[in-house]
Amino acid sequence: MEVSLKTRLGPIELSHPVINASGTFDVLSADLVLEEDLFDRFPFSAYVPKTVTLKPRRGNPPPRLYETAAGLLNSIGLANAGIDAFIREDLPRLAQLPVPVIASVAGESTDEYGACAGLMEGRPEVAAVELNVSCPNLELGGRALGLDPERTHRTVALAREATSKFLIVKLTPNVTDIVEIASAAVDAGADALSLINTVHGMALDRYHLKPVLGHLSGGLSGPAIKPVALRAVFLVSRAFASLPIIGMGGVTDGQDALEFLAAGAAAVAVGTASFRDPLAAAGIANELRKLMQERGIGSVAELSGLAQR
Amino acid sequence: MEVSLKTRLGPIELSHPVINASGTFDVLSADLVLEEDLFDRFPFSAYVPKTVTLKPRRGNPPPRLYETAAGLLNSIGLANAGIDAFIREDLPRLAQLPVPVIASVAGESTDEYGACAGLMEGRPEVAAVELNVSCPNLELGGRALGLDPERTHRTVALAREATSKFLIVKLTPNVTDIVEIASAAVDAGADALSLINTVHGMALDRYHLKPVLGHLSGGLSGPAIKPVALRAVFLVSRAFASLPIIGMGGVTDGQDALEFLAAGAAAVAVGTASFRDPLAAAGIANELRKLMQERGIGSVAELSGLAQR
Amino acid sequence: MDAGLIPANLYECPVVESRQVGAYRQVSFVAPEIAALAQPGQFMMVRLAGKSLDPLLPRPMGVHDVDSDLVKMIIDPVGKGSVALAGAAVGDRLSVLGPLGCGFDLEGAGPAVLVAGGMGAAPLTMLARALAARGREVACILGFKTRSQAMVSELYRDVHVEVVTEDGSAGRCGLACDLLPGLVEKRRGRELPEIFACGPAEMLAEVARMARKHGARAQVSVAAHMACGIGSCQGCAVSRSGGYVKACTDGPVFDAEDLQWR
Amino acid sequence: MDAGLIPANLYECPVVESRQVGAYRQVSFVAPEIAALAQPGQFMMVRLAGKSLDPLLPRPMGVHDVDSDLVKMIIDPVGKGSVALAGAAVGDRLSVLGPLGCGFDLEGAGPAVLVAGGMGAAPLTMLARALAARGREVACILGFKTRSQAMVSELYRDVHVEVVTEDGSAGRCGLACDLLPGLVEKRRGRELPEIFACGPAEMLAEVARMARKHGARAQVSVAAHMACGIGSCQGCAVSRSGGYVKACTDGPVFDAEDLQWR
Ligand SMILES: Cc1cc2nc3c(=O)[nH]c(=O)nc-3n(C[C@H](O)[C@H](O)[C@H](O)COP(=O)(O)OP(=O)(O)OC[C@H]3O[C@@H](n4cnc5c(N)ncnc54)[C@H](O)[C@@H]3O)c2cc1C
Ligand SMILES: Cc1cc2nc3c(=O)[nH]c(=O)nc-3n(C[C@H](O)[C@H](O)[C@H](O)COP(=O)(O)OP(=O)(O)OC[C@H]3O[C@@H](n4cnc5c(N)ncnc54)[C@H](O)[C@@H]3O)c2cc1C
Ligand SMILES: Cc1cc2nc3c(=O)[nH]c(=O)nc-3n(C[C@H](O)[C@H](O)[C@H](O)COP(=O)(O)O)c2cc1C
Ligand SMILES: Cc1cc2nc3c(=O)[nH]c(=O)nc-3n(C[C@H](O)[C@H](O)[C@H](O)COP(=O)(O)O)c2cc1C
Ligand code: FES
Ligand code: FES
Repeated sequence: MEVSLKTRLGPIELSHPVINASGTFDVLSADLVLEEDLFDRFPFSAYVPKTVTLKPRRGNPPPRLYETAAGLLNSIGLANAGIDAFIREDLPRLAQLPVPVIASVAGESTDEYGACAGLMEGRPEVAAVELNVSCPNLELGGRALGLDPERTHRTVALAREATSKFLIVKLTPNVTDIVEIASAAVDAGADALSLINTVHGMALDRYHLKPVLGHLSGGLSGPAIKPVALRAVFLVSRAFASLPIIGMGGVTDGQDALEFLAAGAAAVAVGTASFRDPLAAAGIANELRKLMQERGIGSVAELSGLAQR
Repeated sequence: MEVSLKTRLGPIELSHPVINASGTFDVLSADLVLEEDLFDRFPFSAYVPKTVTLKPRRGNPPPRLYETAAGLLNSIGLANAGIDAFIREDLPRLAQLPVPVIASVAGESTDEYGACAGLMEGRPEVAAVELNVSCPNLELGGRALGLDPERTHRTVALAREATSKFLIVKLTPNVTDIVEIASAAVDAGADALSLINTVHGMALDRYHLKPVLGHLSGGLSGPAIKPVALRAVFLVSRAFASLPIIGMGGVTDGQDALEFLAAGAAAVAVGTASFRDPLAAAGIANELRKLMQERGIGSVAELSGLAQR
Repeated sequence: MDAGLIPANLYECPVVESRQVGAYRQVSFVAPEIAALAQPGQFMMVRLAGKSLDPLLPRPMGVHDVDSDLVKMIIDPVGKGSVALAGAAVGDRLSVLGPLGCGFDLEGAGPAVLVAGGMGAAPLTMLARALAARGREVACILGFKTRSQAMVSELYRDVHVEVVTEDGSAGRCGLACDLLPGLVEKRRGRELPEIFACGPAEMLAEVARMARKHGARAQVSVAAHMACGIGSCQGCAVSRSGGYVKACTDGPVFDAEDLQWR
Repeated sequence: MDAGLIPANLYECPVVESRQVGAYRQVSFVAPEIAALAQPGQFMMVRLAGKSLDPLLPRPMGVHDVDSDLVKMIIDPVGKGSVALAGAAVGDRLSVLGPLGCGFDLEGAGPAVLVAGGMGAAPLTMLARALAARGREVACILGFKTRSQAMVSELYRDVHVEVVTEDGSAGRCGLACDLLPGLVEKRRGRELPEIFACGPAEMLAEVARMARKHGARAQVSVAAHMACGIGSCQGCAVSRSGGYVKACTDGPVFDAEDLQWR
């Protein structure tokens, strides 16, 4: 049986549904290290660079990583060289990729989100903008903007004004009601949602019994959070039937991708699994095709939202 | 080195810090099945029966369980025979246990919480009452009362009026700010907190790609959620230094118990791990003693909150 | 707290044999106490011993057979837990709690018809032998999807079995239940047979329907997702009129007429 | 998307030997490409091949030695990842990405002093040999907590090593750095030795301090928690004045004077 893996995020056509999760695959670095011409053979159907902010950020003090049961805690703290360096140094090289580039931006204030989105406006290399409103340690008191429906609305509205690009908003699961936050983002003009960013968590050093991360607490990713992510995708996609959703959180094999799509996603993103195997995404897309074949599902459109029907 | 495992929850003295998590160990059933006289040799230092409600509840349709990566999703739905049956049939037998009994109660409305707590008042067999304000599928729209600070306050205040017993309130992690909810519970008169109940999650049947649980979504427990639980214990114990906390969420071995105590708990509860080995708690307490010995920590008081200092 | 508190019926058991039986895996391990006690239809909670959290929980596995000190189970590797157990190699150790649950009631007198679907054939071997030992006439119908599954029927050594496959690749073509009316009809006017069944939910529902129609008693072993196996978690709910019962302690074998069938 | 897209430097490698060396475990596996390319101080990202999610991620492991097609690593089983790797049995397969990172710069000329603490001794064996092969005078100081760790010094076959233990149970009693000033002082007026170090953070800080004091160059291999090993995650941050660098791609070997020491 012929299976088409093609999918779309609004106007953006993707050759298959597997993209990367922001902050987990640095193609410019990986291309130097992996003995594989990544620009020729790219495993993801779109590329999302690490989130950039208006000003450069050093990021949080180490240790920044700790493995937990089937999960990974991180507290990178949006370390990045700033949006100017991104535009000047990275974008020209990323434009050579054979897939669309989705720029991920964040601000240390609501205004900065608008400014960052605006700076992407004139860039033909950028196919879409992803607003990361879900990273902790930004703004006052270290609370992500995306924890609050009003602030989410304000932030997304500002970015919406600043850009005509396809606008994706990436939400945090660390809220009482993710559908309420999703609703605020959609009301304010989001074209699509990415679900989910990491889950708040903490680990102690087994010897010293102090928080192991330099930043004390961090974000949990990987298979451990897959049930949380699947639920978010399912609930939000049920509430906003025609909204494109990029599902992520623990996608590790083709079966996971299949399930996220069935829950209502139009595409899935692979994060932590790329640390097990940097090109895991290629295998995931292949397995997905096989599983769709076995089940007689001919297209992503047919699959997407199956769990809802 | 001599290590004392003794700890206390307010006026209740415990011979060691390992109790069971409500709904995960049914001593009356286990005593029949396990070839071990549980009433003589009881692995937990206190016994928390499954949550009971004013009226009997059938619980949710099966399937009610699904294993995820290092976690377990359940949607039991507070199946129980009702508080009258509990008082009449179970309590007299539980009174024979060699440890204090902590009755876990929930209501389908705020008032019912008060009523349930009141029904425990005259019972000398009951050492403390745990208010489970964190189970989904109760009250209007299936939202747990404990998702909202005002409703938490109202519920706890009603129960506080109804009983002079040591009052423990069990919180859900599925909120934007658990310290805010904890604060509401403490303000309303909680003597102690249990942290955490399960994390919202969902799984799809791998073949049919429909939600696998009869109730669609459920609660995630086990090692997968340990980072979420540790963070909750750490944050709440930092905010309320002298408040006794029962820490739970993925406690599987002595090291886990050590970490929860260091994060600020006065006792830990074992849930999902009892499904790997029904008397796992005994091993956990032994391992805890050994680890404290190795580190030269003489008492639980010395250990509790170490991560904060 | 007590130093070495482990339930007397929780054992760490070395695997001594693992072999493929068509589509299934037969794993044998040393468990003298379970071998001595296990009754047809009882089960065990089994996982690989050790600290690995993947898989996290034990899985319920029927006792397929016992042979002096050995206990045998037959595994259909369909998901994470069963694949892990099927991969247990000789020398690996299993953590086994059991025997658990209520097995089949053997007290009846007349002829017995055993109906199994797929993996359901595993736990019925012991039953067939136990019924025959009590002098009861035993007929077995084993239904499978295909030939590779049907190879498990070879394990019914001394018992005559009728094999049915959905694709006709072994035995007759069809479903196990297709043969049931014939066997019951055959005895019209004589003593009604008692039916014993284990298999997928749809098959059990059909067995229950047929038994009711003919006025025969049917004992069915139901499958349920289980976490604890000892009545602690309430996870293994099975519908009975008016509420749920627990498959692990009230079952897994039930009188078909006591359950609620859709 | 491409059918068989796997990085050319990701290998599945069968384990051919696993043996205890005192407190540590030495594991050897077949990886001809890594054996051919690995430079002293480089590392690999290693996990047990397969789908198990416990542990979830590979761990960075230094290349201890190569022997024709074989690569050897020495593992200190301290936590989940290292215990799992130390448990790899002959025949098990490892997923190995490497060689990775910037190893030691061997281009210097004068004498070399190698200082290792604990597990830090593992990656320096190759370095000692490589420096000697370049005709440089090599002195090694290996510091350990205790005798069982110190047994790893036997793996420095052709190289003379000075062993120090904290409890005096093998070699001299003390810390590795205690011997460093003597070795540097000894050469007062002659060519200053270049220092190469690998070990715990406190030891490296002390090495950096001494090198600065004596005006000697020190190359240090730093430890950091790593998820990707290829510069993707920013998890392996190491403090340098003005910001952080990545241990995995900018290191793990750094000039001590380029880093920020507390
Ligand atoms: C009393 C009792 C006795 C049992 N005895 C045996 C036995 O002797 N041998 C044996 O192999 N199993 C037996 N089982 C079933 C076994 O316990 C597991 O449930 C089964 O192996 C699946 O678990 P898993 O971990 O492999 O799959 P999981 O990863 O837990 O996934 C199981 C889930 O996948 C789905 N699924 C899996 N396979 C299929 C399928 N073929 N068709 C449709 N959906 C499917 C189901 O929805 C199920 O929820 C018994 C169960 C019970 C309750
Ligand atoms: C470039 C590089 C090369 C390396 N080479 C080797 C090598 O050749 N051999 C080797 O064994 N390891 C090596 N390591 C370390 C290794 O990668 C792991 O970090 C180490 O094995 C611990 O991981 P784990 O999974 O066992 O422990 P985890 O479960 O990840 O726990 C590790 C955590 O436990 C704490 N911890 C563990 N042990 C101790 C201890 N003894 N004292 C204090 N705290 C402790 C630490 O806080 C650490 O965060 C190297 C690391 C790097 C960066
Ligand atoms: C090391 C690390 C760094 C991350 N950095 C970012 C980031 O910069 N921006 C962002 O939106 N999400 C970031 N994330 C979150 C991921 O994009 C993703 O939402 C999350 O990890 C869940 O997916 P996974 O389970 O597949 O990893 C990061 C995650 C990890 C593990
Ligand atoms: C099967 C099951 C049933 C549960 N029932 C209850 C309950 O009745 N009342 C309650 O307060 N918590 C209940 N819980 C939550 C546990 O008490 C505990 O808070 C949670 O499982 C986290 O601990 P664990 O990771 O050790 O399991 C239940 C959990 C499980 C897995
Ligand atoms: S499996 Fe836990 S009650 Fe039956
Ligand atoms: S380990 Fe990921 S960037 Fe260094």
